[in-house]
Amino acid sequence: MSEYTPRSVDEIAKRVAQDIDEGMYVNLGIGQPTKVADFLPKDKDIFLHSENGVLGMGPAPDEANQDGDLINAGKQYITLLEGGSYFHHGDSFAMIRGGHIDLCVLGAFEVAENGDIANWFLGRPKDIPAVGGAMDLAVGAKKVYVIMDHVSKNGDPKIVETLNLPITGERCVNRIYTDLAVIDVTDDGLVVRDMVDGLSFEALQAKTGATLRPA
Amino acid sequence: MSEYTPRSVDEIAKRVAQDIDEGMYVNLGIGQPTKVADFLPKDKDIFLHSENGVLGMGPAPDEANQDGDLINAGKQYITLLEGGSYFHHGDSFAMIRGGHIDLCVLGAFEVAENGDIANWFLGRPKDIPAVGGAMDLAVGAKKVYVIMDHVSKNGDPKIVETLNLPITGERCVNRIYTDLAVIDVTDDGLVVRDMVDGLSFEALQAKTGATLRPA
Amino acid sequence: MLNKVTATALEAMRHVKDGDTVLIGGFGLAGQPAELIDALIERNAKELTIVSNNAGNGETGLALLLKSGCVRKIICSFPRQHDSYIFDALYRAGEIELEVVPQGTLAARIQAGGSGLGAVYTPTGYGTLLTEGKETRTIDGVDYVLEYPIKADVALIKAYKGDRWGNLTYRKAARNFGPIMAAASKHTIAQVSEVVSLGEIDPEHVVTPGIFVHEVVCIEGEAA
Amino acid sequence: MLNKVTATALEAMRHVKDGDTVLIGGFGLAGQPAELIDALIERNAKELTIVSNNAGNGETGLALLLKSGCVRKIICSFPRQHDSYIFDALYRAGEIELEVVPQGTLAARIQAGGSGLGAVYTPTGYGTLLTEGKETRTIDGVDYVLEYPIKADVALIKAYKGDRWGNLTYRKAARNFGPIMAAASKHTIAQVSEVVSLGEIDPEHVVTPGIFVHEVVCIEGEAA
Repeated sequence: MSEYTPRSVDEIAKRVAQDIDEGMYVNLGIGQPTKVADFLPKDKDIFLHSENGVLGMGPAPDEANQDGDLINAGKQYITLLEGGSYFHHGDSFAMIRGGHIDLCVLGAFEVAENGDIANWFLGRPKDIPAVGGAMDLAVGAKKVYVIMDHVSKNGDPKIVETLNLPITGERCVNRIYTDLAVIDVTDDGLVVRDMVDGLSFEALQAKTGATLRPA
Repeated sequence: MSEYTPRSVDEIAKRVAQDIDEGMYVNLGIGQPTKVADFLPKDKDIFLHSENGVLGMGPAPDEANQDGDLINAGKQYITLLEGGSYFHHGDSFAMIRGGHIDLCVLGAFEVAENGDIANWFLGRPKDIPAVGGAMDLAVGAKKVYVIMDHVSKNGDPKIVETLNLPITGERCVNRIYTDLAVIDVTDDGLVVRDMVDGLSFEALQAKTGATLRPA
Repeated sequence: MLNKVTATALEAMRHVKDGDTVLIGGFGLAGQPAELIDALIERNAKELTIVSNNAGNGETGLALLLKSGCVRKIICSFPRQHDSYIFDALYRAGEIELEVVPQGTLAARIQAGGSGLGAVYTPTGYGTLLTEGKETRTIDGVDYVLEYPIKADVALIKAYKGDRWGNLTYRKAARNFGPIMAAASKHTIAQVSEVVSLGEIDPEHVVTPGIFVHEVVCIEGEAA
Repeated sequence: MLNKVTATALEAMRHVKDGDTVLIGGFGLAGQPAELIDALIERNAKELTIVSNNAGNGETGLALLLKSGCVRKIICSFPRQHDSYIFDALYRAGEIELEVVPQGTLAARIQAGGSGLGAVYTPTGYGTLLTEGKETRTIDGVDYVLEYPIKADVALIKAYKGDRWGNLTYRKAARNFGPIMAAASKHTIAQVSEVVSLGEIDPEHVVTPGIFVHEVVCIEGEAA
């Protein structure tokens, strides 16, 4: 088995950022997806949307400029770019549900080979359900990209034939970015677009719970 | 038969205005109902709504201050009071359909004894159907008052047992102001609240196509 | 740098195709995007379905569009006005199809289209000629009609100020259908009286965020 | 002269009754009407159903309201936060009922309530645990869930400026649920940082027209 280095959190975020074009309206989910913002090209107009009524999010403010009324969906302090706007939750989810968001980047617990995603609830007896905007983003955005580790901490595949965990949205994921590979969800199944150097297709398949195809 | 003088258009409008309290949100329909605005007490805050996205309509402007962007639902030039506001058609009809308009005053071709109203379409072969906001106002306003002549130009009653003309809204009229009387539509039928001087109840009943009751 | 400002109204029409559904803003003449409509006439796409509150006045704007023969069908709440003689003649001659929709239902259907709802139950028009044959349901003792979304290929609206990201403000009652039509269309073209720098419109005062707008055309000398 | 300005937050609570449904604005702490919530706790009405995006943070505002024992049920999209320990404990002890609603469905249901729609078909949540048992329908090839309106007895929201007719503006992302909750309630109470003269809010910049607002309470020293 050959040597390879998994992509770091930053490297994955950078890899996603490469696939975002000028003029796109993008919602970055809470957690790891938020990091994608740090790697977007500064010379291109890319519009970041936040569920809580903000379009045109800028970088995090320094401490002196934090404003409790200006936060993102993850409740982190943000800034607004010139040309940004505020609106209410009805309008914000009209943007999402109405198909106006070009791309949403989400974290996930599991993705199935047909694009089903589970990212809202582990469903263990002690867990309290909480969904936020996850289900709206999954069904509403024109494209859904997922960032997640290729396997769980126990080594179990997170890309599976059918979901084991409660579903967030049916057949909505278009692409999966893991620490090992970038995989498209297509009508012909899961297609590997790229892999980390030194990893063989067979080794990647072995860590994946559904059948992969080379590009 | 005793002598009586039918109420003039202005007298009817003034009579309606007497029944409008401070703080009410009111939509005045196109035509005769618009006249009610002229008789509202100047010292009370009464809010006039127009379907095309205006709340807080003021009196008509003089010719020098007419503005093509500031019209009412009848496409007449209007003004806006201090404290008024503009909004889009979605919000404007949310106000209507959502029950936020306290009172709507409409013209009508016919009103039935159960409160059904016909005011949008005569339905003759040559007529072109056009409804505007009439159906929304009829079902949405908390109260619907109607202003109309007591009988048609042919002398036919316009207050009837059941409508002859295409319906606008079911069981929505609360009160009818005619040139002869003010009549409430109640669960116990049509109740005459007042009549012009010199007109007998029997004479009013003779001009009415449904059974009246004294107050 | 993204710039949604398009030089001419005609250029903005390049995406309009035969058979398109086109939303046109305005209530009477207020908010009617007259110059965009002129350009649409020049574009000469055929078999259009037009959605607008009225069916045109006199011999301008929407009325001229109908006269041009480009329109197969119009969906509106109030076609008949004192000076809607062009529409009236076409309708009586059977040369245009008409769908009359209560004004609030027109708004609700456009909003449903823009916000991704599959259908809505509205009380308006229940039991009337305009909802004959439509599905109904009684919910909590109130009778409702099931109404389906209106989505369009193109929207033509008239705003007041716009910037290169497509943010818009409106002027007085000319706002009317503009914001909801912008959201319900695949391609929204806004004519404005003034193009302003990014940030000049206060983010609190943006009425239509740029996400709903694809092209901004400045019509000179049109300011209030 | 109509004046919707009420002197104190507690006075504004006089209409709240046992068993009421109360909409409470805010997303996390932004836009949460903390002083109105404090007054609601003091009012001590019982068996309330609360509709709010979250279920409270730390030991303030909404969290304190839950702790007060006045709340029978909460409808929200995201109850679990890092500092939502008061809710978490009540929920695990079975002392509060929870209805989790996807955030956009929460908004859509509140909007349906405010705009008089009987129900709406939304694609969100189709096929998930959160819509189990709900009516569904396929429209134009897309699967939708039928969702019913949320209407309330009282709404408590936080705005920025308000006038005596109840017109409101908001501040940045604190706008969130305020405007749609104001419209969905029989009695809307807004706390503002400043009461301004009639006309001081430009009619183009009014976000919530006074028709949706019944009482305005000025909270001193709260400006940004």
